[in-house]
Amino acid sequence: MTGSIAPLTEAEVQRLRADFPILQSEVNGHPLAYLDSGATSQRPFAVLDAEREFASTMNSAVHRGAHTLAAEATELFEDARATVARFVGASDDEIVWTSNATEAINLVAYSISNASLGRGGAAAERVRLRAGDEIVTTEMEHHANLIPWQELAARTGATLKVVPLDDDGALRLDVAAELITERTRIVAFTHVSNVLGVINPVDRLVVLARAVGALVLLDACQSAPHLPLDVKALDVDFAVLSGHKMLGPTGIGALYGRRELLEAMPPFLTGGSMITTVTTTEAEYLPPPQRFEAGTQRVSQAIALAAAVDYLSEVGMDRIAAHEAAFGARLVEGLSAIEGVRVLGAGIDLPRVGLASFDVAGIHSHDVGQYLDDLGIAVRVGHHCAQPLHRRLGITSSTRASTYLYTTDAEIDAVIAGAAGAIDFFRRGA
Amino acid sequence: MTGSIAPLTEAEVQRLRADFPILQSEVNGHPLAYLDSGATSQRPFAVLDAEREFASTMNSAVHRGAHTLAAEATELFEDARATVARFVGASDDEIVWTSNATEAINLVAYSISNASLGRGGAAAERVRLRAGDEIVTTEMEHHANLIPWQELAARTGATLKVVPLDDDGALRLDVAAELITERTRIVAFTHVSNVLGVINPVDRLVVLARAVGALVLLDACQSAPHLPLDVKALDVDFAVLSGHKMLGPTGIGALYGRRELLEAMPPFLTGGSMITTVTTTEAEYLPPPQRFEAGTQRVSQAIALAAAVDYLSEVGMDRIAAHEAAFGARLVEGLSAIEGVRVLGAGIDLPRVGLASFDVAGIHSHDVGQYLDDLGIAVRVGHHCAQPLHRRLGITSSTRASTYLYTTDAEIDAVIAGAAGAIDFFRRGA
Amino acid sequence: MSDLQNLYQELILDHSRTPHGFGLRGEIAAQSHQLNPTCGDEITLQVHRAADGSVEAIAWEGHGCAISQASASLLSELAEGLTVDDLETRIASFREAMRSRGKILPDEELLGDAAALGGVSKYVARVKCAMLAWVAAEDALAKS
Amino acid sequence: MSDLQNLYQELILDHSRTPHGFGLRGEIAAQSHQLNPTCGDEITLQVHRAADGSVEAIAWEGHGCAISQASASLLSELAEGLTVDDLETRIASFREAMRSRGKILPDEELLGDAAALGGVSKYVARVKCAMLAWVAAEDALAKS
Ligand SMILES: Cc1ncc(COP(=O)(O)O)c(C=O)c1O
Ligand SMILES: Cc1ncc(COP(=O)(O)O)c(C=O)c1O
Repeated sequence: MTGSIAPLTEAEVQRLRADFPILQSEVNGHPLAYLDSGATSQRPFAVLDAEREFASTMNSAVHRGAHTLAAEATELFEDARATVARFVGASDDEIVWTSNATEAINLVAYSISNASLGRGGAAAERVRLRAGDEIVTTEMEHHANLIPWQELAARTGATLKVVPLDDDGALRLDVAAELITERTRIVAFTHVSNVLGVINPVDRLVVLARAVGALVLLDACQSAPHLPLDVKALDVDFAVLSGHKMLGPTGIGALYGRRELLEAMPPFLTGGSMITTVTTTEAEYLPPPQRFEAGTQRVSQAIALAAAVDYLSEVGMDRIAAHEAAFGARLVEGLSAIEGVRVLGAGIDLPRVGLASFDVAGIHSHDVGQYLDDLGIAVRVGHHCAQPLHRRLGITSSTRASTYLYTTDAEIDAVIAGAAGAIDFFRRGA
Repeated sequence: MTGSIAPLTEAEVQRLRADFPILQSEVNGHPLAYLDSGATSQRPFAVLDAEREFASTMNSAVHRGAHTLAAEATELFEDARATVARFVGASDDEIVWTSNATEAINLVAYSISNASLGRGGAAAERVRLRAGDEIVTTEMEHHANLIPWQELAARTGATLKVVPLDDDGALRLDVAAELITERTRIVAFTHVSNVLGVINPVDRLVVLARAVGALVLLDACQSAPHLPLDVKALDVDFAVLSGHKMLGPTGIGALYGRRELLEAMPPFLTGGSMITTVTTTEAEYLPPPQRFEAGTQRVSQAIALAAAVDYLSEVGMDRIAAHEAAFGARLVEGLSAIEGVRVLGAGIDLPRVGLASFDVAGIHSHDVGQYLDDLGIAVRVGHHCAQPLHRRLGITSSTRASTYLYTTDAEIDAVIAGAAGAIDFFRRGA
Repeated sequence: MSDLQNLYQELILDHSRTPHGFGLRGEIAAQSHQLNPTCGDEITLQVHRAADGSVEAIAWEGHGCAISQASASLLSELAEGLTVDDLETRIASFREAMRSRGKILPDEELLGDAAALGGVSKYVARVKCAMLAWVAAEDALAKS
Repeated sequence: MSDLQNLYQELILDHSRTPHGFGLRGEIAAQSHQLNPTCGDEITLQVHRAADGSVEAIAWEGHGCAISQASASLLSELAEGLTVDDLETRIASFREAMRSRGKILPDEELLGDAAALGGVSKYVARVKCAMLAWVAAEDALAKS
């Protein structure tokens, strides 16, 4: 998918690394090799400075004040929205700020649940669920894209169906075609698996959903940071992302929603700044996106996220994708070559990002991670918030290495060598 | 209430001001006089530095990783919770992080609504609502403490009752005593009014609620930043606050909940890091506070908020309260003395914080605010997210000046003189 | 003249004190209600048409700041006798100036006295106040 | 010896490979199930009592990292024949050392070979792993 685009050169990566203060750290006497960007990424000076500059010169409440600082803050805040909207191919008023991707999915689920309880009047009919209606998600999902639908089903009487995986871990699209029926109202799935690193064939699932008039929610947490993303081209109804996974701060995420759907949806969180008229008995609500942004917003975080997106755009998402695709291939290859190591989803014939999870026979992921940490290599261990996926593959946890634009060849070599070293270390004397 | 405590001296205030970079700014050719801390406060270097230091040296996912950075980040994050817990007199596990106070109130309302739909099993019985049950709030509330209860009532079939105000704007405690009955399950009210600046008699309302076994939620948004706060001494069940109003960053707030209640409540947001076991069909949830913290948390914001709380504690909340009480009295007196100016709630016989809102006969608050802004004085204009209160007082909007520990005598003089100047300016030629 | 004096010219204060076109009529007319959520200011505005289809008068009621009141008054003065097309052109021209952040001065030829509102466009937070009546007129025309 | 070698001493790796007390019994006994939510590791643990009320044996099943498996094994070895009070004292002592961030060494007299787990206490994220079986034993005792 990134065939003709040149990956970043070693010199470019070294230049980029100088922008990230944390990458200069030492951990346990070794230079930090940060291979946990799939959990949370690091922030460049451009992001840190944007936030501090805002806080030091114009910090103020937005959409509530008329004084000079408030007017400037409001403008920057809305410019940030426009920047993120452009980054994912949406219109400005189709982007709603949230705390993280998890809250974005919950927003959709709760708004639908409110509509199902009769809130939102006639307009909300489009998103109402009734007993007998079905929601479809997959066995590959992060818990954030599974539990909110379980709870929505429990609240509304709808049924949750789950697209299973094959023995390699790939989505059973053949079964999806059977599960997605006229009863299906929502199809929610991840663009890129946070465990397998594979890029799912969005179009195949969108076609199935469109054929039955179901809404599509795409979990873009692991794609927005690593691939060029165009929600209109993908033709999804909703997409969610987290700022902290794309060089931005924690505490900010975004929901993309197709304008006509956001307009049909009743509010989720309620309070200040999302209303027109409030009496003691009832409230009238603003149009989206404000309708979904109750209370004082994450102003400095939104501005910092826009700086992150500008930074990514300047490097070029296609080049970042190419850089990381090469790492993904090397991780799968290098780790699979180690005796006793099984790379999850290695057999899946799909493009991948720079992320691979592996299981070592007889050695628990916590122990592998501890050994790597001793070498200054930060990886993620555990179930990565994807217990059903791990259970399907017959394990409870795995070790995950994930890359970003600042990852070097040497770091990839180090984690592969480290995995081999861990085996020697823990098998000693056995 | 702060009788024997010495307010901050002018020299102390000047020293504190040097910690706040934004206070050195000029606006429209005048030094900034920031009298909008009631909307959002400013951040000292200690807060800005704590966040940047964290982001530059140990930024990492918490409660999910085992590598060194993740372990350090998790520790700091939980230390921050303990710091905020101590600040309000709660235990560590009684503090839940949220985006802001608005989300904290919505958390309680949605958890109750989920319980009412049968979620949470037998334990949740304590917080279940049924048709016929009543929720009581007041006409003085910020929209954040009104609309979530309207929506909860609409979702559950419960009835919302509203304690009215007298002609001065004070709570009609006599009517409250009638409205709070055996049917009342929740009583939600504000500690300090964000429009009137008065400190409500919490104990009087708590006594009424306790007598009928109702839960009490205290909106501490305008008290936590300005007064010593002890949720146990006040004997409330829930309390909410916003970090950005107490020298912290935007994007973080907190819910205090009594342990046994949080334990009884089903989750609100669902996703990663709040579960024990997840299958494709159901999830089991962690105990509080994690049960209510779904997805990647506002780690750097929590750490910054703890730095803010440490800063406030070092200055001393009792001295801050004394400093601001003096300003509150001067604002009421100085503004009331101007012909044509009506200070809202001036007649209420209750202690106040450093906040006063006023109406100028024949001149709209937007125009007053614009005039003051031209002098570099930042105040809030509009309905301050309290439309019912304004309607009760026969107006639609007002101009609000609000102080903080960094406010100077000269700024108070300037805003009073400015209000008089605005009248001359707009009455010219009339 | 300071920015503030330019924003609140005598002409504007006068219009805000004795507004033109204030008071709704009983007759049936295209009507629109608009609200500024930050401050709760509202306007209800009617476009009354003459037999030939041209705008006979704009009538309105509402409360708000000096800018919003003067703006409704100036619009109502301007609109009398215009064709619908003409009025729409002027609304578009006014909006362009208002959104220009002080870069585009209102066209006096098209907008007459309403050009005095040019100072507003530097104050982003106040543009909504100045636009309120004009958005209401546009909405009323769209409905008719 | 590096920190890592101290953490994963031979003794610990041996216990994790051939754990003591592994395998639940059919008999009725006080039992507890504990789970580490980060990694999904679990343990089910039984405290079997002798006729005089003392601990006859701890039996357990579960899966997890070397630390958690070795810790369960070492606990089970330690517990045999202790009075309930004694076992509770040792659990408290073990917890104190684990939570000390490397400041308190486990008391060898009280904890025997389990003192080899002392290295864990420097790794805050791993303390849960080492504590899992001990918390389960405490919970089982509380239930009996
Ligand atoms: C009394 C009161 N309650 C609630 C809020 C809502 O706080 P936030 O917007 O930070 O959620 C505010 C501030 O806006 C307030 O003053
Ligand atoms: C695929 C996927 N979905 C959802 C999430 C949840 O994101 P957050 O924790 O930022 O809400 C993550 C990351 O943890 C993820 O990788």
